[in-house]
Amino acid sequence: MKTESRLEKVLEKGEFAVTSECGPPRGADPDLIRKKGELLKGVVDAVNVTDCQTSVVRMSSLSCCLILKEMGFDPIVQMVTRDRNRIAIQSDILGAAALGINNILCLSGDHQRFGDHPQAKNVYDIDSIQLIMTVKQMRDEGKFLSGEELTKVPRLFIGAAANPFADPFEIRALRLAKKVAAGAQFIQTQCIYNLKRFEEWMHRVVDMGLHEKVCILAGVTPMKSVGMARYMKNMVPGMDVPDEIIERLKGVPKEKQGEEGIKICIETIQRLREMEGVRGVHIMAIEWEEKVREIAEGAGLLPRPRI
Amino acid sequence: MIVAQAKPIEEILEMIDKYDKILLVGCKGCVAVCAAGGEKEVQFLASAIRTARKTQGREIEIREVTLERQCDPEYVEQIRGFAGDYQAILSIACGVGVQFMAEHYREIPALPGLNTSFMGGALEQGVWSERCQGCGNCVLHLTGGICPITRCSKSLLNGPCGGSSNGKCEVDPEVDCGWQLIIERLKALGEFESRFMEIVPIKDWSTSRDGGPRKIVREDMRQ
Amino acid sequence: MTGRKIGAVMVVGGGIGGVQSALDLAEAGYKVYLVESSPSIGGRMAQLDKTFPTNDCSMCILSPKLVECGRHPDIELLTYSELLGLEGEPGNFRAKVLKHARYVREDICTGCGTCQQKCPRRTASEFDGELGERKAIYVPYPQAIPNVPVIDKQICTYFLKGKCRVCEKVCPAGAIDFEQEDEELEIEVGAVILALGYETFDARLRGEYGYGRYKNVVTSLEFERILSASGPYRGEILRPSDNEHPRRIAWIQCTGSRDTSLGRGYCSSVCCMYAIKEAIIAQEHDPNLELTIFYNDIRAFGKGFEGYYESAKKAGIRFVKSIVSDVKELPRTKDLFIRYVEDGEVKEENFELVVLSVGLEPSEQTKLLAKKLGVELEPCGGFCSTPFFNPLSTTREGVYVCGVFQGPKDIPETVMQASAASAVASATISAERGTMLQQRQYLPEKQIKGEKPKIGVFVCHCGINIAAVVDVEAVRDYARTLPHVVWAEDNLFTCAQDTQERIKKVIQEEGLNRVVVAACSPRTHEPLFRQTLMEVGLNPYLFEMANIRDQCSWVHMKDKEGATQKAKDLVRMAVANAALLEPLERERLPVRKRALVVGGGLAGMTAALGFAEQGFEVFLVEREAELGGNMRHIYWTLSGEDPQAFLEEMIERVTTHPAIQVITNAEVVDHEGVQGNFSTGVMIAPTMTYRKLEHGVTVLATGGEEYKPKEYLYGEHPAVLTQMELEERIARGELDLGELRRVVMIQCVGSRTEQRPYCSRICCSVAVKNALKLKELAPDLEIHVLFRDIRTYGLLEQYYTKARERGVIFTRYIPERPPEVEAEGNRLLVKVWENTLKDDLILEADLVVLSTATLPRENEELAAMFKVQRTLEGFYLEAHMKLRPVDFSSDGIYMCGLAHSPKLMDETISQAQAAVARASTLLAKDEIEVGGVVARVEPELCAACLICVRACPYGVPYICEDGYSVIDPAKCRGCGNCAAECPQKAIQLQHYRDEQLVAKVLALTRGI
Amino acid sequence: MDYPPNVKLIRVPCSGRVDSVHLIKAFEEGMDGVYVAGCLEGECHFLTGNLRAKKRVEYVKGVLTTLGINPERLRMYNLSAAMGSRFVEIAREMTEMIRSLGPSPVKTGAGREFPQEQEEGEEQ
Repeated sequence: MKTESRLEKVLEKGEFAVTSECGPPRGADPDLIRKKGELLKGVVDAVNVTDCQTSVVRMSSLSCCLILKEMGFDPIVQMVTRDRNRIAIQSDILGAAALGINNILCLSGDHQRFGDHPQAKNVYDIDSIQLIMTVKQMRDEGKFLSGEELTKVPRLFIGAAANPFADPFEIRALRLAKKVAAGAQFIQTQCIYNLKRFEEWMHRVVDMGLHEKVCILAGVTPMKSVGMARYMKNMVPGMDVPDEIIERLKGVPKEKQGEEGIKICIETIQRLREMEGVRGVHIMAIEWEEKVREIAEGAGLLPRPRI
Repeated sequence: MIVAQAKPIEEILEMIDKYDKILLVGCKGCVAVCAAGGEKEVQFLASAIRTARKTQGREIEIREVTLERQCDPEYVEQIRGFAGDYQAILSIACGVGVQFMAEHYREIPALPGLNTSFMGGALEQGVWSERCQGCGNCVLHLTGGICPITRCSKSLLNGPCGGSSNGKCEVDPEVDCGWQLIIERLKALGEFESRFMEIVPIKDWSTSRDGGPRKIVREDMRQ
Repeated sequence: MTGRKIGAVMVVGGGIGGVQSALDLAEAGYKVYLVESSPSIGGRMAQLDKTFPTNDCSMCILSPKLVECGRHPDIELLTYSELLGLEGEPGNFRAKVLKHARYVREDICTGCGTCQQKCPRRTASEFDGELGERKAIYVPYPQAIPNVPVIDKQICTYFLKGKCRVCEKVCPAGAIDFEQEDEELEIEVGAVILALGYETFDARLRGEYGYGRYKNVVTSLEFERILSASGPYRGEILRPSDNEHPRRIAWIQCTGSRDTSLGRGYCSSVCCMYAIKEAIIAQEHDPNLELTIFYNDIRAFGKGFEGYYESAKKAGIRFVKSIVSDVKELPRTKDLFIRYVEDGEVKEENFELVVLSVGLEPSEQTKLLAKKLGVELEPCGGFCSTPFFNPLSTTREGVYVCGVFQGPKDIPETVMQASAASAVASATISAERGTMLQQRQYLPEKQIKGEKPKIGVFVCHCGINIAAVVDVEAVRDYARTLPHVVWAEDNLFTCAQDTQERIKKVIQEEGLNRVVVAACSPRTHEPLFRQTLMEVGLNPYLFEMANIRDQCSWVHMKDKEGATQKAKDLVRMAVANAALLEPLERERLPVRKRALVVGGGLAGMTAALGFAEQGFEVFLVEREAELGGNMRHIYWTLSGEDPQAFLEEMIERVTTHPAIQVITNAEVVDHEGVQGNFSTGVMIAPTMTYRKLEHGVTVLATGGEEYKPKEYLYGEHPAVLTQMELEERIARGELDLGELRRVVMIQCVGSRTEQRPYCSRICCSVAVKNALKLKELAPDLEIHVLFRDIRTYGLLEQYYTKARERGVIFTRYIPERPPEVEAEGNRLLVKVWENTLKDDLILEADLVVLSTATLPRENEELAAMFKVQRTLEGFYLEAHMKLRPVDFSSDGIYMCGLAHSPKLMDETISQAQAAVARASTLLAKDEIEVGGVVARVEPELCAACLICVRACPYGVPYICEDGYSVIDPAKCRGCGNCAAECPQKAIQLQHYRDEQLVAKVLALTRGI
Repeated sequence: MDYPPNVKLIRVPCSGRVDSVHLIKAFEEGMDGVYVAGCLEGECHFLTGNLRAKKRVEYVKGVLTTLGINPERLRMYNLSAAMGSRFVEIAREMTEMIRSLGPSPVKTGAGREFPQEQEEGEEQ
């Protein structure tokens, strides 16, 4: 089923898509999200809104999506299975569709252990793949998980995440296949620093023909400093930062490291663009949204096509 | 077995602060096996409580008993003769035992001396690890005999999340990634190809605790 | 020989050597006659205060052995007796023994001591080095065995003047018999062991030291008595002239040793160590003493000795390398004025007491007896002649020797040889094993179940060891007030044999069912008392000791009141525990009469042959392809034997003996079981075949190896060799002796260093041996030996003398400035600091020979497998340094050879034979008792949790089919770890049950 | 070789026989100090008994802390049978330490002698 998703349309046209993300504020101020939105205007085809990322409480993804929608964006609502059982999830899916949200990214979510409420009880009634199936079943079959019919189907472009760098490596492409089989239409990957490893993964994906069944948007995140690079390498599970990146950042004075990070990011996008099966790029400039434009520009992704 | 561990003694002392005559009841079942609630722990805890009270200049009388099990009424009834002589029953059984005490001796407060932790087994002397959550609907035949519900921090049923790193879980580098274990095991069994790609459908949790307090009735045995 | 053989051995001499031989023989199934010329057994060791290097109380560790000897049904004590002659042939001798009249009937005397008290006639006590007194009727010392007095006819008023007979009047038993006459006995024995011991050098012969003229010059043996708590000064260090505390004490070494002018060209081997020990003990008595030892070389060559010597130096004991030329008494003060030469300078010093470290020598009577028996003596010192490779045999077949009579040696070596002699002596009559034994008489075990505890308490004075500090009577009276105590008494020596009789009597008369002895350490004395209980039918575990000596009187000397109170506390705790004691069951297990010997060198082969000759089967397991070990590289000995010929013959005997299975190319890979029932797995190359060997005892003879040095250009310059390499080259004719002008030997390479703080014992004599060999082959060759102390102990000293006579140049170096070796083309330059000349000596050498350390062969894994302990240096650690020198502390496992410590070949042979003797005491038994202090599971309580299974260091517990833990009492070692961890308290370690340990705490805190 | 007579010994075949219950009982009974004397590490006659004893001592020290009793009153020492002077040293050291701490609060009933704050090292 075709949706109203701009992202879907861009991809359909065979354009190299650009997405980015907005982290919602830790407060009830809508202007903060609007401010972030301003920075991305005309730069992206769609924008993700994270769902209490790293298990830290923030404004709900759906609410922020609505604010961005009002600003003319095509938001992607992110939904984790950590905090909602199947009842809440289905209810939110209906709500999102009703509010004109066209995209959903299905995630299991970070464990709450390292969030701001480690004492919380998690839910995990269903997992991310089952969430994809849920959206697909509601949209394409018009049925709730219980099998009962629903009155108006939620027309959502279904996305999922993939981490080519997590272990065990050999199942990573297979897991993507599972997500595709479950109904994922676009994939946003974990941020890529190790191009070699990513290429390897992409080869497998292409070999399996998955790139034809799903649109893969490669994730990138600019490094602000060598400190950030080290942190990502050592502290973030499933993140693969090669030593060359660290060395390269170390090679420039501190005040120039951000600039160098952006340079690396741009080069990465250029390389990714060359790869078979890569259909777009997902730029996650964490708390650095003002640089997304510079990166897109640098990578020659602007202006964005009109739909 | 049910694995439990001693509550911090301060907490127990606070719980029994207003009493000066208590019955300390151990259990020879699971908690004895996991060295939390057997006869030895009864003796140790009783002595520790008396020691603490002596430092406060207050005597306490503690009767020490260890029952065969605290989860069977017949055993629980074995203290009937003298339970009434005490102001409280401090049970160092699992939560089941404490509740059975409470149910059988309605007029005496039943206090927990342990924190009941999980169902698991011993990895080695002094190390116990969780293996089962009692979901009531076992899928181990699908997952190489390793439980994704218990062993995966997110109870994922369709493979590891992106936080799996070097075989360890994102939650704790000491914790094995359950899915890594499952994958290795499936491969060893030659079942990986057939099992892994199959999407496991959404689980029916109604047999689990989510379905409300559970009960098993064997009509053929019932009297 | 075709004649009938007799399963009995006569041991002549009742010192520690004779006692050990007697015990080993009797335990191995032979009847023993122990002949001792003095009134009681115990010998010299009984006179000593403490022993080096562990500072154990000599009498205390000896006494249990004496009692055991005294009460053993198969040992017949013939004290106050002498062997007159021997007729017949090996295997069947007739020994004539003269038993002197004691004038006291041994069968009637109760040892009450009244006669000694009342006897009016006094004389100097020989036992106390004539510093104290005894009576005409006397027992030499309180723990003497037998505890039957003897009347000294030479001074007895009745015998001299025809009247008195006070003793007869006061003897309650009527045991005095003035009519008694000397008796001549004829005894049939299969073999004879001479353990004739020694007497000390008569210091009067060194007139310049003034012994005999100056009261404050004493011999070292007299000083032992001065130190002893039971000695003439009751353990206070006083000097004879005025009974004042001396402040400055000097020891003069080598008095009557290493002195050819006095016909004593040998080293007495023990004096350096006993002098150091006496100094250390004296310092413990009074830290302010100024102690000086004048020595020639410090010969600290035994196991643990070098460390002991070092600790003495650290403790501030002064060592002066000098020969004292004379001692003069200052007439007014009776202090002593010593003149000596140090570093070429004459020095003078005053001392308040001088101790002469007198040498050891066979007595005139010993030499006389040897002559009568046709036993040849060494020209040097008159010690018994023995073949080098058969150090326990005399020149008369069937007559064996051990101890100092064979050559000067210390207690452990005497004990080793004594055991060894018992092995070789009995080997010839092993077919007669068990034919002359008496069954030990035990009353049937009394059932005490259901009886209330009836406890008897025996409080020991230990002479004055306890009584001088603790009010023993008060403790006794207090014991009477304790619950369940129905009897309490005090004894002068509770361990004495007569007290054992008394305890038995009290048990029977008072119906005791528990016994508490408040005395010394259970470690040394518990077996003795348990035996006593068994003899009257009480289970041996109904016994408890309160250690009011080591834990009380000895350590609270300055607080008598506190000590007495503590003794009461300890007795109260013991009584509380005793009330809870239960009889423990023991199980009988058959013994596998087969030995496993690991290591096929000289030690292992000797042991294997020893077992075979005893009639036991042997597995001899060797890691390498051929037997022989280090001995393959030894080509001559100091005394001129041919080791290679001997080795060849020995290998032939070992490999062809029907009782020996030689397994070469084999590695031990596993081991399990308990004494009497071991099983050991070996992997045999090259096929890697696994074989399980089942055996009753194990001997570890895994050997040692020469240290390959990193020092002195070894391995870099071709002319730097080790002694073993030198020997090999000479033997193979690979050395062009004509080309050599100067050879320099360097001693202590890798020994006595920080890394390896022990002395390797053999290197000095090996250097002397090879120096003499070189001199023999090339008399003009110049040989230098650079040394720290030359340690040619015992009769080896002769060869050191000989080497000097042949022109070998010995130069001392000091460890702070060791020699340096430099290469200059083909030549070597050796530089050594000469401390007397205060200058460097530079020697151009054609050959530098390093006397390197002896290391234990890699044995860490093996030790772990057999669960035996090792010293820090990696040598095997014996159960007791002094009295159990070949036993491991794990039962049924024994050691010998270089793996125990460095030693010469004859010493290795002795030790291997000793291991055979010790192991044979076990193999001779058909079954052994196991159990006793073991963990017991109460199945009802067991939760089958497996915690015990995991906690046991030996993997003994298992969960049985019925779902509870089972602990096999035959395998349990009794550590109690399982009991401590059992979450259900279902396991109790017998004899150390929770209830008992808690009872002790309660008794301590709550009083009665 | 002298030490204060207030030290009394309870003999066990191996320090590994000593159970946490024995240790806590001794304190319950009002002992001012308790120490376990085991073989040198690596030289346990029963292989590992002394290491187990050490862990139990550590555990009970933790419990004493929560009970308000100074954990220094309980110690583990390792020495060999040949180390008589070390034994004396330990007996003196222990006695002096107890003297400085004063009588056990079990006997005085004077409440915690050991402040709560110092429990930080404790897990959870």
